[in-house]
Amino acid sequence: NAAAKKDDSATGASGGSGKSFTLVTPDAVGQNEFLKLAVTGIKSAAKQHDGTQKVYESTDTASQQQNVQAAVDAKPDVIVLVGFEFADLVAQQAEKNPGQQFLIIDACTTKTFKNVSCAVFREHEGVYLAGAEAGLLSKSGKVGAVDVLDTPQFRRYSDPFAAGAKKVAAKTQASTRFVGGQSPFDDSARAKEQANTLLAKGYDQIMAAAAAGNYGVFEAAKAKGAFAYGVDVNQCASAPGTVVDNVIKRTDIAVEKGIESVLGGTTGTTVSYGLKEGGISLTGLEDGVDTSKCVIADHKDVLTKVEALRDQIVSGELKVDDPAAS
Amino acid sequence: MFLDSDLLMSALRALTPILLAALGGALCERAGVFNIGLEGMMLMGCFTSVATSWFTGSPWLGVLAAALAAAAYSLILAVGAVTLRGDAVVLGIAMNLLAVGLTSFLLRTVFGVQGTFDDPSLAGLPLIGGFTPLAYLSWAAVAVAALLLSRHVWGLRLRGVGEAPDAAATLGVSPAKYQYGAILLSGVLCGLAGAQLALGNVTLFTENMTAGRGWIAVVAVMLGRAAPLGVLLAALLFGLAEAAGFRLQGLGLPQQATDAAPYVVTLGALFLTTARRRRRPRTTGAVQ
Amino acid sequence: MTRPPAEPESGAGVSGVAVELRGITKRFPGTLANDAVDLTVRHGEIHALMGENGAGKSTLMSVLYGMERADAGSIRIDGREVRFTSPSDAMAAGLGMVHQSFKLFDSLTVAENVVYAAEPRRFGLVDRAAARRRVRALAEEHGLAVDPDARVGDLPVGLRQRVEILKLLHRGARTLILDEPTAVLTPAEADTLFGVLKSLTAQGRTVVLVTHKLREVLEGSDRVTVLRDGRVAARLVTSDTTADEIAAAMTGRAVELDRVHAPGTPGEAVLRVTGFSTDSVHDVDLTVHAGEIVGIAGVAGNGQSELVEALAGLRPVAAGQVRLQGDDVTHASATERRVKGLAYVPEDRHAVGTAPAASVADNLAMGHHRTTLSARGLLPPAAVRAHARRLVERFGIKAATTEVPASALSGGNLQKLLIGRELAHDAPLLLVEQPTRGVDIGAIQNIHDQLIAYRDAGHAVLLVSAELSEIRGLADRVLVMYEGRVAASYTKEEADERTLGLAMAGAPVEATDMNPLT
Amino acid sequence: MTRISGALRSPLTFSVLAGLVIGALFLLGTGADPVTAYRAVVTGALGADGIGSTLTTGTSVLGLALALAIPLRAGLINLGGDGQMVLGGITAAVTGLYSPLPAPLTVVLALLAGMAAGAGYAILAALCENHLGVPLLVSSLLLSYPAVSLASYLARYPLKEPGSSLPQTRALPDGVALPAFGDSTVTLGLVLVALAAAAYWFTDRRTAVGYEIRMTGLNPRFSAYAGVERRGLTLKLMALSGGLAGLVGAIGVLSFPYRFVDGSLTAPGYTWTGLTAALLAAAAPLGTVVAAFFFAVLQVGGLAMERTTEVPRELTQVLQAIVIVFLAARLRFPRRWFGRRTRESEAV
Ligand SMILES: Nc1ncnc2c1ncn2[C@@H]1O[C@H](COP(=O)(O)OP(=O)(O)OP(=O)(O)O)[C@@H](O)[C@H]1O
Ligand SMILES: Nc1ncnc2c1ncn2[C@@H]1O[C@H](COP(=O)(O)OP(=O)(O)OP(=O)(O)O)[C@@H](O)[C@H]1O
Ligand SMILES: [Mg+2]
Ligand SMILES: [Mg+2]
Repeated sequence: NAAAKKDDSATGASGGSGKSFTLVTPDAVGQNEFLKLAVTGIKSAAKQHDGTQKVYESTDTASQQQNVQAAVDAKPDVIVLVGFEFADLVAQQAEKNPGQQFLIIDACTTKTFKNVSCAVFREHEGVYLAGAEAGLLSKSGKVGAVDVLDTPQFRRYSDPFAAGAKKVAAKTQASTRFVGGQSPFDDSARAKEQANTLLAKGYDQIMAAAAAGNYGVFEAAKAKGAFAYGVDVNQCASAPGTVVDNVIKRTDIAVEKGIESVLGGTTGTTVSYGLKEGGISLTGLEDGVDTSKCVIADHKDVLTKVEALRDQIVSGELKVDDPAAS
Repeated sequence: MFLDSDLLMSALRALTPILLAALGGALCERAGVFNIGLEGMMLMGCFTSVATSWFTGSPWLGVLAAALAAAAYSLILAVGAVTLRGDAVVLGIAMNLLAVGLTSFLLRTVFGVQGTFDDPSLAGLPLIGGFTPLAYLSWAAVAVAALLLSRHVWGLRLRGVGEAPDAAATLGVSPAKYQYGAILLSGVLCGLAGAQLALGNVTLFTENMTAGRGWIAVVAVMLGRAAPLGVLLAALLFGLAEAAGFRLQGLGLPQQATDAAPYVVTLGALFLTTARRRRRPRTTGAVQ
Repeated sequence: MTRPPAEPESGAGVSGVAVELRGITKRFPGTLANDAVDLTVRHGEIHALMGENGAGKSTLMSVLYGMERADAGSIRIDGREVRFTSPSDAMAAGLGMVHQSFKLFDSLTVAENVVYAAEPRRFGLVDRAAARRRVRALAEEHGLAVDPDARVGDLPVGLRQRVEILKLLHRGARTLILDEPTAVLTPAEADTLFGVLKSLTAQGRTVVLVTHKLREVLEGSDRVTVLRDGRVAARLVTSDTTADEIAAAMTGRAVELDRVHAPGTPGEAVLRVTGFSTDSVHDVDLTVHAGEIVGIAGVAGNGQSELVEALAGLRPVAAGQVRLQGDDVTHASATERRVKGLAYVPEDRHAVGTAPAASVADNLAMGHHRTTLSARGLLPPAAVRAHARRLVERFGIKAATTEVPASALSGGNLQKLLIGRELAHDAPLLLVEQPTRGVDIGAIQNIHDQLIAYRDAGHAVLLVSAELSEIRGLADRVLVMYEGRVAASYTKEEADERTLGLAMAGAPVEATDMNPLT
Repeated sequence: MTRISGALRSPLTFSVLAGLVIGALFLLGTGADPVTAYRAVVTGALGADGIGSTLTTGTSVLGLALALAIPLRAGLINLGGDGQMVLGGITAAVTGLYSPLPAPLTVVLALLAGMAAGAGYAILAALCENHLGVPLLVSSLLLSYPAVSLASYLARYPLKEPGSSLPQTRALPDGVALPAFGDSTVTLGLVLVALAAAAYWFTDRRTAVGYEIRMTGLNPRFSAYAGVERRGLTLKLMALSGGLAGLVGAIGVLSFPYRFVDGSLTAPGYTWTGLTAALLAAAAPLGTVVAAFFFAVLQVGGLAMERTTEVPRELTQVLQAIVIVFLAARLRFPRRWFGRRTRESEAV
């Protein structure tokens, strides 16, 4: 976002505290809601600390490597990296540059380093609740998910969805499709076709974890009068009447809080964000449901049951299986 | 039976952009121009259709603009290969690269976003009986192209130009003119293919969203021996393989296997057809 | 003759001028192809245009037919001045041209070829039925029988030429230009062609005939214009001239028309072929001895090329045996045969015999690159250059340097390069195809002398040529191929042109006097 | 002197300059300063901070450029570089993970195994052309996809790193890695690729085989007439080509992060960049090296330019394509790339 970036450097130039932060993304930010939130997070951190920030967008492993190197060379106070792609890279750089503070969002290095702080999410908790909504709303008793790829990380968006639905309606059937193909993160046409194969079999609630392909999933669901669930931010406005709810992942909070604690001297720790910490949530469980354009706003009864489940998870009474932990 | 008709629907949707582009490729092939720039022309169509539809609010203007823009883009091949006698293959590869760079660059400078441009208020093509009007157009185009090539004066001359340009020239038929015509038409068809992909199959633009479909179209031209009906069958084969692949995923096959399926099926079909063809040599057709 | 004679008063007793060219000048970079050429062709005559290679005949016809623009000069058709910018203009003015290499679409039918670019239409579509009817009607009218639905690619050469003529007739051409139409025909086919041309002129049409064959001109034409170096060298009335006079006009000196070389002295058999068959050659037996040139005559497409290519190891063998210097090489690869002692000058010097984009030096190295020029797989560039300089000198190849691309050489020089390279192998057996096709007379004599010298050095030569005079001049024995078989075999004395011509046409061996061209 | 003026007037110089000028117009159109942008590219790629990245990227680009140039020299286009490279990578990973040998020997074994896998797969494409009549261009391209899928499957299931969210294999054992220069990302891989380039140059200029390959590229019927056996040559050249692509894959796996990460070999598009470099140089050895380095500079410098000047890096991609378009209009290539197709279009 060239235009937006110019503003950033303008505010950056006026920043006075001398604190500087660099965000490196694994992919182009574009309309990737998850990365957009991370950008929001680093901007507000810069504002809070009256400092400057830069965003380096990567597109592949080679550019990730070069961007991290460039960030390290510039020696900002904190380098924030979003995505599990960076685990190996950060481990390598942290060892070489013990004076540099790193913050990884959504992943962590296998070894712990004094200068690497991590923030991870328990998306599966939120997805589980969305699954419960789906189980309660499904007429056909079939709920499905469309994931980008068959990886443990993406399985977090499908397996708990099925588990949540089965929790509230034991006989629910569940199935998952993967977009795949030559550009799995961008191929909305394939995502749409994958959703269609589920819809054709009578699945009427679809969890959409297809990155840019989500719009394809929504289009497919809308055409068949079925329902879909978004991720990361409120996607209901993309397809009002079709998107039931969203699994919100507050990357911005993780970035802000992470920077805060690194500057406060707490480093080398891993913070996990789930329902309890407010890092994961559903649009339906937040304020402003009624103006969210989400379908769930019309199903207060469902929300009541889901709130009960959430409380059980928060209290630790109910434990959601994490597919990525195996 | 519901499942089967749905498989066919899914295959037909998947094949529409490929079919349109491949028809363009077939026309070029018949005119003696090897066009592997289909992917790039299609991508230009994708971007232009989305940009135009967004700024004018009319998907139809988007379709029109896509056809024009891709046709204009195809002039690179026409001028480079026909007028300047450059190598069509190198030009095609360069056009594919240029289109990726250019559309991504424009995406950032025009829309200020990177990766994907999507907006609920972006107007897509309407569906009639589950298909966009462009899908119906693509089927009609097969029939028209078949008739054109086999029976029409223009088609006869085009085939002559493709086979023996100097012979056509001695009869007062300018090979360059017909080749320009075929290339520009392939541009229009690829533009439509792009519009179908970006405003029909989905309603958004993503960098490199053609994702190899133009290459599949090139293969379809070969497989279908540059005949419209053959191209249709080849595209259908590919569409069915892809749609069936989606279904097989439902049966628990790993995603990687279903990803590879269409290519393996296409390769197999190529083996069979070329093996048969080799027994009876032909003077025309994409495959020697 | 120092200057062109004035336009002769009378032709073959016809009046009116069909085509009149005045002062046509056409310059190509480095060449003045036509230099103020005047040409007058009268209604109803067969007008022969003669000249050596590069004299400017094709260029003049290209100008007349609208394919090239003259730098100066004017064209009148039926007395009206015209200015053609494309062949269509010429066609509209009633001209039609059959090119030396046929301009046909192999995959299309006869009818489609005939009506191409002048199609009968119905609702914008090609009216195929009408096209077929048209072809049948024209064929009947002019005695040019051919199946309108046959694919042109499947037709023999003679029929293809009919298709070319039908094309012109379909367009209503009143003046037909034919560029070397008989180069690929058997004498009998040529005969038929002249019959057709005569009947066309009898109907009032006009024919301009470009040819190298003196006898055809003497038998078949009414008047002759001879070009030399882009200028008109002579205008002759056929009935008042002789072959010697025309030849002298073409070359500017007296020419020994049928040079006969001394016979060779055959030694041991170098090549012995028995029961040899490929997909288009059947059961061929032949032997070539050291110190002997064996000629193979035949109309193009009767298996000569395929035979030679198979002998060179470039085509699969179906049956039979090939012995080279006593060793069985039936299934040896091309390289193995070369190592055993075979060199080969192929027919197509541009597409097969050279890589036009590669340098002269690289072209001269081919075949030598694994033997004399290299050691242990290394090929030092210096050795390649030295080798090239040697051959350029020895064979008088005109090239700016040995590093210029071969495409910069003229056709004659390219042929010298090719023949020089192969002769330099000093191989016991040389296969030569069409060694002088498209080469001018000076170069022809040079090449012929080289081949004779090679033979006299004790090598065996197998020569394939469509030029009967070349075969008769060089060969010690002549084989005639017809439909893939050796149809006849003659000694040098027996091989007169008529006998060969008949055998090439597949006629039974007894003689007839029907051929007007003998 | 004439050599210099000749080089200046060559189509290559013209194309590069034309590309830069058009790129500058683009920049002006978007309100950026071309001089600043181009300076950012150059300093970003060749400055002290960038040269390491440029050489690392250059290793892969040059490796693939050579892989594609070698068959191209004989007029054969291999579009299957991705598949061959990825198979080379995954094979190296398997070897690295399971080899019982000591680490240094395992590295050698992994490199060899990677090359063998790439070569074997490329041979498959050659067999398709030789015996099944599917043009190499198409057979190599189509075969590439299943290979990428297979490697992806192996990385995600049998070889996957337990607990990782990334589709990647387990990390190679300690020491199973190509030695790097200092603490840069540049490894011995660069040396291997440079050696391959030198070998290619030597073969092309000074050996009989190299001569035969060049002549085949210029006129395949000519070399066949002189006894060069085309099928055999296709097979050998494709084996070499695939072997080199496999080597690049193996180098990728044996360098940081010392494992096979699904997609990481193919995503940067080295295959296309390599192919364009080879095409740009008409597959001539030195030209290919220069072109590959030029593209590596553009790629790395483009990213640096985006970091420092707000100009989107896509500009460098546009630049690259424009150079090729201009050059293609002047360049003539061997006739028999696609059977009779090219001949027909050339005959026009
Ligand atoms: N397109 C061209 N460019 C340059 N020179 C040409 C061109 N065409 C012909 N020439 C030259 O013009 C001269 C006349 O050529 P032309 O083809 O008319 O000869 P010709 O008498 O038809 O010979 P042939 O008997 O070989 O057919 C030759 O010297 C030839 O090299
Ligand atoms: N299109 C052209 N452009 C430039 N030069 C040409 C062209 N065509 C022919 N020439 C030149 O004209 C000369 C003769 O060409 P032509 O094609 O007539 O050769 P040829 O008849 O096979 O051989 P030769 O003229 O030696 O008997 C050559 O020097 C050739 O380079
Ligand atoms: Mg000539
Ligand atoms: Mg001529």
